[in-house]
Amino acid sequence: MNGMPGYDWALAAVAELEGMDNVRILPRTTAFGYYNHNFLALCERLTDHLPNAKANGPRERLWQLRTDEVILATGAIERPMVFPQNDRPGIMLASAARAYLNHYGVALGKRVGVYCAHDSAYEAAFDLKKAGVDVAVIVDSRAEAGDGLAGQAKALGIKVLANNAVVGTKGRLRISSMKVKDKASGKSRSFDIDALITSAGWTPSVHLFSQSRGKLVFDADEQRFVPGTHAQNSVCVGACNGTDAIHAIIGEAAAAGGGVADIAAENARQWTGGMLGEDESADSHARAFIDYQHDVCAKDIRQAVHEGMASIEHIKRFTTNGMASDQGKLSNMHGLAIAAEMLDRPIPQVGLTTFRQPFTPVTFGTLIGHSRGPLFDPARKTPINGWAEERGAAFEDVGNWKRAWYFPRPGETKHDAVNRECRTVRESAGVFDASTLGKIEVVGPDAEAFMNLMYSNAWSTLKPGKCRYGLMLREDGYIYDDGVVGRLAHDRFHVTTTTGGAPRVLNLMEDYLQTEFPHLNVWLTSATEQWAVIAVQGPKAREIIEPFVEGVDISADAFTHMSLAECTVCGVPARLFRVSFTGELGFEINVPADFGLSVWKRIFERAESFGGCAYGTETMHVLRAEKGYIVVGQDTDGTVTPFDAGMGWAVSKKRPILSAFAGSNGRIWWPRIASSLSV
Amino acid sequence: MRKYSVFALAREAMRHHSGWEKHWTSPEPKSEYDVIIIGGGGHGMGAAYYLAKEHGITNIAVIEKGWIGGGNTGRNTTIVRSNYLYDESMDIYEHSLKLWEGLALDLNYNVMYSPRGVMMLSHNEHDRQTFKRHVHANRLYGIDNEWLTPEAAKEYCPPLDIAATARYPINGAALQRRAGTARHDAVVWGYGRAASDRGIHIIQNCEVKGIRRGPDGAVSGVETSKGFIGAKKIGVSASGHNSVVMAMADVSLPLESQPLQALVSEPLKPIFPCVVMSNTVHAYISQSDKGELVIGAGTDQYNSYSQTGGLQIVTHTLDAICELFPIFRRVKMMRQWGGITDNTPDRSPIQSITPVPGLFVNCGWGTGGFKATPGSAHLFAHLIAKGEPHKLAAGLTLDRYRTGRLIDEAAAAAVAH
Amino acid sequence: MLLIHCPYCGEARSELEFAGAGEAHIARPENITEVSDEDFAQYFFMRTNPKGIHYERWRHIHGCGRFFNAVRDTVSDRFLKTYKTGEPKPDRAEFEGEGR
Amino acid sequence: MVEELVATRTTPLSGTYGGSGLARLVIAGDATRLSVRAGEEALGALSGALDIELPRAPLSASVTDGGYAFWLGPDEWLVINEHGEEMIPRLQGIEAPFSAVDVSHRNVAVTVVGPGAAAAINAACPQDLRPDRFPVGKVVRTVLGKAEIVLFRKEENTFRIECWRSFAPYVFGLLDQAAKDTAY
Repeated sequence: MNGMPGYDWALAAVAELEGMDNVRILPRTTAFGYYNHNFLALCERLTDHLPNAKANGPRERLWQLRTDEVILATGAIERPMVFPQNDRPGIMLASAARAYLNHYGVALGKRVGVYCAHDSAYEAAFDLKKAGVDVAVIVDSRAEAGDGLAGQAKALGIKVLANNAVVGTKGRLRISSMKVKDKASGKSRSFDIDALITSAGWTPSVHLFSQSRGKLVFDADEQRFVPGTHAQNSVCVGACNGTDAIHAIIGEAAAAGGGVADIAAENARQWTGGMLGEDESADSHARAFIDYQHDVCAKDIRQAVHEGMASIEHIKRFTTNGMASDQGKLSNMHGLAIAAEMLDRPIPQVGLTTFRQPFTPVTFGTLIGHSRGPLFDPARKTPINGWAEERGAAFEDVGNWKRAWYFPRPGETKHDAVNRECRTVRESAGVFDASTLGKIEVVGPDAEAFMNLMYSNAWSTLKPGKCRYGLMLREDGYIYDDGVVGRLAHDRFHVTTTTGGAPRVLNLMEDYLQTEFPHLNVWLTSATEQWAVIAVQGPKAREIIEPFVEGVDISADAFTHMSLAECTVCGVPARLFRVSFTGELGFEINVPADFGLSVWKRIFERAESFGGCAYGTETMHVLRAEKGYIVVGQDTDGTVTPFDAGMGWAVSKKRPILSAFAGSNGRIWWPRIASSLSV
Repeated sequence: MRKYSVFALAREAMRHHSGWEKHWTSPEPKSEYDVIIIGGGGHGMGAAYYLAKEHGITNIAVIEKGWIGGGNTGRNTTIVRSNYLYDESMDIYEHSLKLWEGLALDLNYNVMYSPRGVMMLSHNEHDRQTFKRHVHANRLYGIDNEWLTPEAAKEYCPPLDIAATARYPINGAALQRRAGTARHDAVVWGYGRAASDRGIHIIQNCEVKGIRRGPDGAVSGVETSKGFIGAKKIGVSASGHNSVVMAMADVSLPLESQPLQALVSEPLKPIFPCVVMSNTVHAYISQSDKGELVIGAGTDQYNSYSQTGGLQIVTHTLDAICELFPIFRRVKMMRQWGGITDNTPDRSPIQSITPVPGLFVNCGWGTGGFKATPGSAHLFAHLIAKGEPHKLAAGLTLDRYRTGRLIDEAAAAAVAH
Repeated sequence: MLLIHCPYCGEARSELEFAGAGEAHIARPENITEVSDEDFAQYFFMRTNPKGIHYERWRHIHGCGRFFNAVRDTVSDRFLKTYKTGEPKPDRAEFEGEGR
Repeated sequence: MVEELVATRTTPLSGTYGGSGLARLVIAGDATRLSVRAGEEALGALSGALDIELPRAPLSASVTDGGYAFWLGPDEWLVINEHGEEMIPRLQGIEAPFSAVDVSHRNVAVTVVGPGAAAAINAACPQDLRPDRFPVGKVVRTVLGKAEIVLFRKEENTFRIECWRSFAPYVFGLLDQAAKDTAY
């Protein structure tokens, strides 16, 4: 190449590319997946190849790459010859022998046999011979090798047997001899060897192209599938494209790079040959392996066809050919050819099994990256969570949230603790962290109209400074979510949702607002995490919070059940709700989240002085169940109407009912959004 | 057809297996059949078989666009179970599980049904309550299902990490011991062989291009890539393409076809004795007889007929698998693939007459159709033969989207199953 | 993983930022409380689910938050067009022969 | 009210630092934040009252001394005041409809600084952070792993990341790991 040996030229090219600031080369990196819209997945091996002592860092890195264009230059993979007893140790691909020799300085045997149907094996034989290895014979199943090879072999003193086939091997721990049959005369003879290298030709690596959903076409002359129509913005160059001649490859590469070739190549040989399947001279009952990992032999493919399997997918699944960890890179074309011959159909009509990701196996570790332990999934904690941890609370997972479940005292079982917490709330008071409840601020001149459309209750009668239980249904009338809604001002609602429902409720509201009711002047903001929510429940609740509250009279008469006020608590701005999810006198104090812990501590201390305690979600569930309050998602499951749940009262009577089907289970449909209401 | 037996095996071993017969024949289509089944998957092949076996109808063609078993039957993760919550679901899945138990004998074909147990992990209070509700509902209905402590779960499945420090610790599990796996290809081949033996025509590589209707509106046959084929009854069971086929008869369905992905690892020595599903972290896993870990991923969020999906769906699933089983972090993914699932709004299937006389549909199995294969096939055959649903499938009709009698197993089901 | 052009942000973003929102251009009945059960089922449950050109909705939920419409081929998964909510449904003739 | 009853403030992750020499992580200080939602007709008045221009162009930001106004959507802005000045009271009397919600405590900000900052963020974020595609001054709402974030490029190698407070340990932890990995 440009007067240099190919390898040297390639090294120089790499060095030049490395010097460019818009080029990044990732060595030890395999592109294993080509997905939609030019999205590629690569596995970079960072430390996996290093000795243990040096390998502290990440072993692999997953690259997820989106590109405008992809150039695929994925090469080709050599196929072994298929012949009886071809699985003996010491038998390997010609290209493997060459790599051992030229890259690692390892000769794979002292006396090596060659069996091929392709010129590339000759090159391996020549390299071995030049390195001093005895090459016993080149057995070529073809009548003739490529240009000049026979002469070159002769010059090196290598015997060539054209139109011959290997029909058997011997050896206990490794190959010791092979039996070679002259296909013309039928005579056979034996050669003593300690290694055998084979090449049946090269299969273009079209895996990534195929994963990109490009359409393959069958090149009948060369008996191979090559890229046809591209489905994405990609280009194939070189052997993967079925391009064999070096000058053509240079031209393709230059065109793919948007340039003109200025690379001169000399002395490059164009390889010819290749075969698929088994040589016809072999014994059809012998074990000629095509899939070495799954021990699938040529005769197994024939057996599958014999038993009625006519599609290559059926044959694959019946024999497991190509289902091992190489995913058929060596065996698929052989299997296909044998099946096609048996079926007497052209190869493309028998089909090709689908190429799937990954190109080579990839560790789960590569794919998951940092996602483990605390980074597996965010563990969401409230501002008060740390306090509960210090107090030895047991926690439960609710969605991504960690919630205090109950607060056991020394020696208490769960039931003891919950019983005590329940009794304490009923008799004096309990303090509960309700910060996880979803909160959505609905603001704008049309807020009321919007709320009327989204909830089954009527909101026009709700005055600022009051709150109300709200029930949200799907359009088919099944319960979707619920929560207390407070009206802060004519144009401002503080909506609460279930802990798990917050994102989907906000999404549903946005959906209607943006697409069905875009004329409404109203906006939604998630305020879930802006507020820490401290619920104080029980007969002593008012006495407990009273000293902390300023700016509102919370006496029983002034601040009645379902009242709401903006005030200060512990000197910080607060939204105070008088609500109860326990059936007891109750308040929910919303303070900006950073103040949550501090306010909680002060309220808790005072609650304790009244005999109160902190309680968790288990107690909350007992208390609310005793009073018959439902939890959406626990007591409902997607096919429960308000009437099923005994909550017809939460459905505004002013709206017409869509239709009522009283099935055996009494389900009734009811429209959530009554468009007859003017907006 | 010759019976498979140990004697047949011994005989064939002596003569290079030359005496085995073809599994099924590949006849040219006739001009007219009594029944045409569109879709040569497990449900369609099975329906043809039961029509012949139980209803005496043998003049049947099963028309398959590609190769039989090549759709979702050949792409799923082979889980079989019946621990559903609602009566309608328990009816059909338990009916199916009972058929699985005798299927190999019935078909004289080893479908490799393996009742190795399906364990559904509970990670929090909500799971525990939900699964216990399932356990009680199942047992009241006569279906086996039991609650295990974390220690008992680990004893049943030793690779499980039950450390309390896990991000999602395991607080118990529901185990259905009769549940397990079966070999997907074998099921469709077994039905194919038995159906072919009864004279049913299996017509592969034949694409349905239209459904022809007579002046009375009833079906009269199908236009195909191999010409017109007549029939007075047509059963559509073309999972992944049901909307497309039914649109040919102007029948709209409440379906959305979405990619569902799965993957297998490289083969390992036997390490994983059962099926484990986790609703909360979105993962399910078993080990195939070849040793691969078979892992089901989730559904992509968009409609697609491409049988591919995004890498993020797979990585999300592997996150969960490695969280549950840290020992698998260095295991390698060998192959990932996708199928097309037809999903209904209530995530329960549809088996129904349609507004078109003579046209029947079996669809909407979403991510869970494989386990239903024999049961669905059996009841679909009944529907086609009698023109009305079997009582075990009476709740699965299309009518429920008009009456509101939805069967929402979403809360009950593990993610994708 | 899809690459989706958000008509509000004016650039293409990863699917990770988006939430699919089902079929587009399904008109919600004006008189939803009065439509027949059949019409309600048709509106609420039935979907065209085509193999080929699909009109669908997406929300750039982890981006600008907007719902918008798209035309996508469900065989190739290629987006043929994305456009803002409220803009007219593009004629399918616009996409014949494209990206299939 | 007696002094000891006045609540004190505890901010998530305050005092935490991390990352690596290539990408340092710093928790930004307290700030006041407003989520502003409004139509075109209110923008002039709002910009005036807030003393910072609400940018009209998608994905753009206005920056003042200690102030940011991030475009998040066609009718949505995140306005930040690092001096902690109250903003809501300034909005009295604006006629055109709008929504302003105080989200000062909802968000936590992490600053990522250093030549490896973009690489660290890209470990879990699908944005194209090459300078020509994501220049200084660009802001997006996007994802970082399994969390939603707002990502602003303040300088070539300085990013401000806003997330909801309960996601902060996850976001910080992920960035910390990624920052350490950039050395490999």
